[in-house]
Amino acid sequence: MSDMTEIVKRISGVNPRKCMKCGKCSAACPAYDEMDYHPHQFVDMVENGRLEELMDSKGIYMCLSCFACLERCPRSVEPAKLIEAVRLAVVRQQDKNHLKPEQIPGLLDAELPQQAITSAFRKYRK
Amino acid sequence: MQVNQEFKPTIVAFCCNWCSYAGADLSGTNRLQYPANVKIIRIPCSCRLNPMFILRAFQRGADGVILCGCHPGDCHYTTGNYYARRRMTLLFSMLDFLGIERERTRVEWVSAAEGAKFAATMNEFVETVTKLGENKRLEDLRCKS
Amino acid sequence: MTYSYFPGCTLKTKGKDLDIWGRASMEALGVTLEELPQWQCCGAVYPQAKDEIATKLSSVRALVSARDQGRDLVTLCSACHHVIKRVNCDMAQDEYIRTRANNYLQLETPYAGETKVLHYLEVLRDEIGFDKLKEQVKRPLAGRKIGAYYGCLLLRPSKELKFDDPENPTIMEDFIRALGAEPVVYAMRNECCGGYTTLENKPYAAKQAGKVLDNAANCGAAEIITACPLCMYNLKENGGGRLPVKYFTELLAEALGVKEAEA
Amino acid sequence: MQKIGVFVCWCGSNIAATVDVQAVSDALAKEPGVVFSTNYQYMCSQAGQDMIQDTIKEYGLTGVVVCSCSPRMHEATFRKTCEKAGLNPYMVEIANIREQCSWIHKDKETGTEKAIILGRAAIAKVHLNAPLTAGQSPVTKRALVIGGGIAGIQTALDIAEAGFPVDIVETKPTIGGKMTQIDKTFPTLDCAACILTPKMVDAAQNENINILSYSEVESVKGFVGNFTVTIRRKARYVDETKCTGCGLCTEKCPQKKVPNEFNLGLDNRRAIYIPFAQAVPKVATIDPNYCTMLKTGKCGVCSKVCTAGAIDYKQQDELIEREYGAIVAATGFNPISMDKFDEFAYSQSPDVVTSLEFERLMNAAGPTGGTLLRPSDGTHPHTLVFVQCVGSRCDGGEKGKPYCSKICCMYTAKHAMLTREKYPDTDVYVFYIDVRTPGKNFDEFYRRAVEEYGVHYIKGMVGKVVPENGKLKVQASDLLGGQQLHIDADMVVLAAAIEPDKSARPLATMLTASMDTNDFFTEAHPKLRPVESPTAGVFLSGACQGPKDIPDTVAQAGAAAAKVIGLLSKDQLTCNPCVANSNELMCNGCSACEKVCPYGAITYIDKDFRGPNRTTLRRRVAQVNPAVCQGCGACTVACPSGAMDLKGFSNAQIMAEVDAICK
Repeated sequence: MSDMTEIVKRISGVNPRKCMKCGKCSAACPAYDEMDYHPHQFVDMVENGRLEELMDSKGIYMCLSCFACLERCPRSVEPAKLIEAVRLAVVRQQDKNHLKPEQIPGLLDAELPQQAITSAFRKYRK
Repeated sequence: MQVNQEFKPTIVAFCCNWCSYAGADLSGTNRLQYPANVKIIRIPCSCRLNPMFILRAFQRGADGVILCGCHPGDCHYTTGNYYARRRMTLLFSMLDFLGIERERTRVEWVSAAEGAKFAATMNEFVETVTKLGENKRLEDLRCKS
Repeated sequence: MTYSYFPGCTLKTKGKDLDIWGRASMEALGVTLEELPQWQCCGAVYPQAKDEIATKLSSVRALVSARDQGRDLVTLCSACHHVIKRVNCDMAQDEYIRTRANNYLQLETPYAGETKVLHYLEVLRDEIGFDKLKEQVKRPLAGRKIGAYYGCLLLRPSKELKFDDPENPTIMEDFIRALGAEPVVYAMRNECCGGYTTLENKPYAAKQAGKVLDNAANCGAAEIITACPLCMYNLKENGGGRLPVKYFTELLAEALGVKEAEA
Repeated sequence: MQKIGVFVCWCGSNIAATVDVQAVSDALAKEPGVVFSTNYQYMCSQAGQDMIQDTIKEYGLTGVVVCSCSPRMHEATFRKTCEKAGLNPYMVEIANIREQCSWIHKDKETGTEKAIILGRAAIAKVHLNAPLTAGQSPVTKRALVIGGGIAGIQTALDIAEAGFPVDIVETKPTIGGKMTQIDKTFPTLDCAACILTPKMVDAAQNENINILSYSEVESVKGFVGNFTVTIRRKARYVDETKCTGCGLCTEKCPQKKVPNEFNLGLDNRRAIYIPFAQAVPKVATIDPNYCTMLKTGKCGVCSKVCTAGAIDYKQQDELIEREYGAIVAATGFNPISMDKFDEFAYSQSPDVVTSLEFERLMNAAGPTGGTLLRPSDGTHPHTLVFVQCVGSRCDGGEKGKPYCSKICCMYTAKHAMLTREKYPDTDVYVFYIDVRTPGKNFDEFYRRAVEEYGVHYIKGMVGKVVPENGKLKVQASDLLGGQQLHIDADMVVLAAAIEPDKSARPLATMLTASMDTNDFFTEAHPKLRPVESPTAGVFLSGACQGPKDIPDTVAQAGAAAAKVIGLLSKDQLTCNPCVANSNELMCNGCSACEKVCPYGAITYIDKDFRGPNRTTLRRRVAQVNPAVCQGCGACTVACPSGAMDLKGFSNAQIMAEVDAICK
């Protein structure tokens, strides 16, 4: 698992040791209540090699990519990049796509912009 | 005849008065051993080190030269070690040009509290230079007949 | 003045209003937006992973195409702007990504972030100027209280987007003022509306949109403008109709008298 | 040729155990120039010193080499010994054969061999030594204190008590600084004004103290003991000598809408004003940016009501020049701007305030008369949220400061406690990253806030403040509780980081005093010389050196004063004679040395030299001021023509040592 931790650190470019545990990321996060693990926990758990738990969490699909955590972090830790890296670590595995094309028709409505589908495909599958 | 004559390099260490010279004293006070090849010259600040002194040492047969100063930011004269660092960078490139191995010249920051670091640095440096073997002596051809 | 223009996928379909009024207004202001030939969708979300190259290539193609035309590249959709601007930063600053992308694309002249990427609003502010814009306004929107909704993508990360102060932006307020209306500042204007989760978690997207609209309404806004088709969808469809939401370009077209002429 | 005596010390067995001292003294006796060489058990003992002195006289020695312990131990001792025997003290060199030889080598042969080489190097150096005389420079017995806050006042009072005249230069119309704006002080909760204003009065009444308020330092020339400082006395349009401070003008002035900086803009003052009731000097000042008379020439109300005839609309700035022996920087701090932190909605709601603003809102002399009321609607707040570390401990980008501001934890505990004490119906939340309370009675104080006053301390940060419907919706993390909190607060108080006053940077340039990357003054040594600047004669007092609370500031202010008194009590300063000097015949006037000198000791003059055929050539040459030069030698290496050299560590001397070692 520690290999995976290294991969996540590398592809995110995040150094979790820069974190001073202030919790401002989780204070700024608009999706906090939707996530089982919260931005500050991602930083802490990656630092401590607890990647398996993160990869099993549903929080990785609830991150809005709004970058509030990244913008407001006083130490430039950039938790958003870490969350995305953990999500990629999951969906890059075989058969681990979170969104399947056959689900799409059921999710459409008349006004839904293309952007929503494109971005969901980008974020949730490889 | 030369069986017992293992190579003992001549090493000149320039130490600033405020940090590194005191660090060297401390390593003595703590009885930390390092080879006798190292001879220390006291200078007020690492920025007093004229690169010429290093060239002179190599000209006179030194096998290695090391400069020790206060850690960056701790210079007694505020900025001296920054000057030293820049000048040494230039000198390194000149020594490269002259064909003197990079490992024979070194800059280290040793504080007055780092007796152990001083001894360790010297041990390591002597080892490195010993491996490199005798230095070719820089010569002033004008002085040759 | 002519700029290269990247409309993006949504502006050709569900977000047509953003595009139509945007172009018409610029035309009225004497600026031509020339659509890039054969542009591809930017992907709608910036791939943050350092090892993702393929997903950035369509943006690089757009950037190269603008460079080859010798023009600055103007974007209108927040998401496209975010993606293209950040990919451009990567191409300029990240050697790994630059080398890989160039190796893949095999361009005649390698690309290293030369194109200047401008958002439509930046053109109004920095190239035309809000003072000049004010002079061009034919039908000032006097008496209207409008809340600007920035969302996330235009502002953050501010180190790369350099669009405005990420916590206290003023560009859209200045824009509203230039059109003769009264901007309403409200704190949720730079908070996420939750639009990205509309497929996964509609109730949450609706809750978040509600928070934004409530805050705007409670601060006195009677309508909202946005630059993002996804925000538009979410605020409108999931926001419970609390406030009317418009694209900022539509507002611009109204003030310039373009909209009426077309209608 | 020098006549050199060599004295090898055994140091009991410390040296003699691993160095054959007899062999060393025998070997060194053969060195050129050595006329006497011996060894002795303890060279530093009285008998050893007597031996050196006798030998100097008997042999007419011109140089002495002592092979002994480190020069850091006994160089000064042996210099004094030789001086008593009539030899110039700088003709002594020490070969360090203890710390750098006998103590680090076990093998006697190796140690002896090395000791001989070190001795040779010292002999080679002493051959090139020249007698040096320490210069003397006179000391002007007056000190300048820049900044009139509690730091400056305390330093000035202590210097004045010792009998030396002091000038305080303060840029504001009154002395007192930040402490005048503070309500209560931690951890004792005594009133700041009650303990500060008597000191301000003491300063005003002390005949050795001269307060130059509403004044700024314009330029500084000179060096330790001999500074010449130009001070700009800004026009206050009121004759200080005539104004009685009655305050009538400040009541009658028709221009009422001037933001009152003393209350941080929370209320207004007039265009002519006295900052607060206990101001020192208590004289009025006209704000030229708002005065109708000064701007349009029409009004003159203050002049009409002033019975003392003190108003002078024609007053001009005045430049005065004074001599000082020592300068103390006491420029203090300011809270940083909250512009870049609008996630806390500081610009969007008047109910989001900084901690210093909160002090004013709690202060009996503040805009609300000491009743805590919301600035927006004047109602009593029930829920207050305090946010710590706003702009402190950031990673050094444009936003925020990398350091801990040190005082915020304690003043926030104080604010929280005072709020709960005065208004038991309030809910008070403090969001903290760490609570840092090192200090006497500090942690006890913080615990009291939690345990006795029921302040809710929550580990976490506030991420967003949304003003809506008269409330401040605070979104924050509660890390220990594992939840995101949403609090509807009435007021939010931001513990803004503190930064050095903006005037410090230009002042440091004038003083050639060094600063760190955060614009705090650097001390001469971070541990052992904390109140001195590396620039001789410049001292540091208070928060201009680093974040400090009041007790630390006062302690440092007193320490700076002690250093100043030590300097001013000397009639003459003895300079370090190992200074740079320039050979004018070789100097090409390039300024390279001037640029690297950290002390501004090198200046350039135009000097006439005799040229060929009775001509005169005027050339630009470097001159070193030996009183300012600290002898680092940076210039000697920068000099491209080799004109610059360092006495006591000359190029020739160091080369001779190199040669001796490499032989």
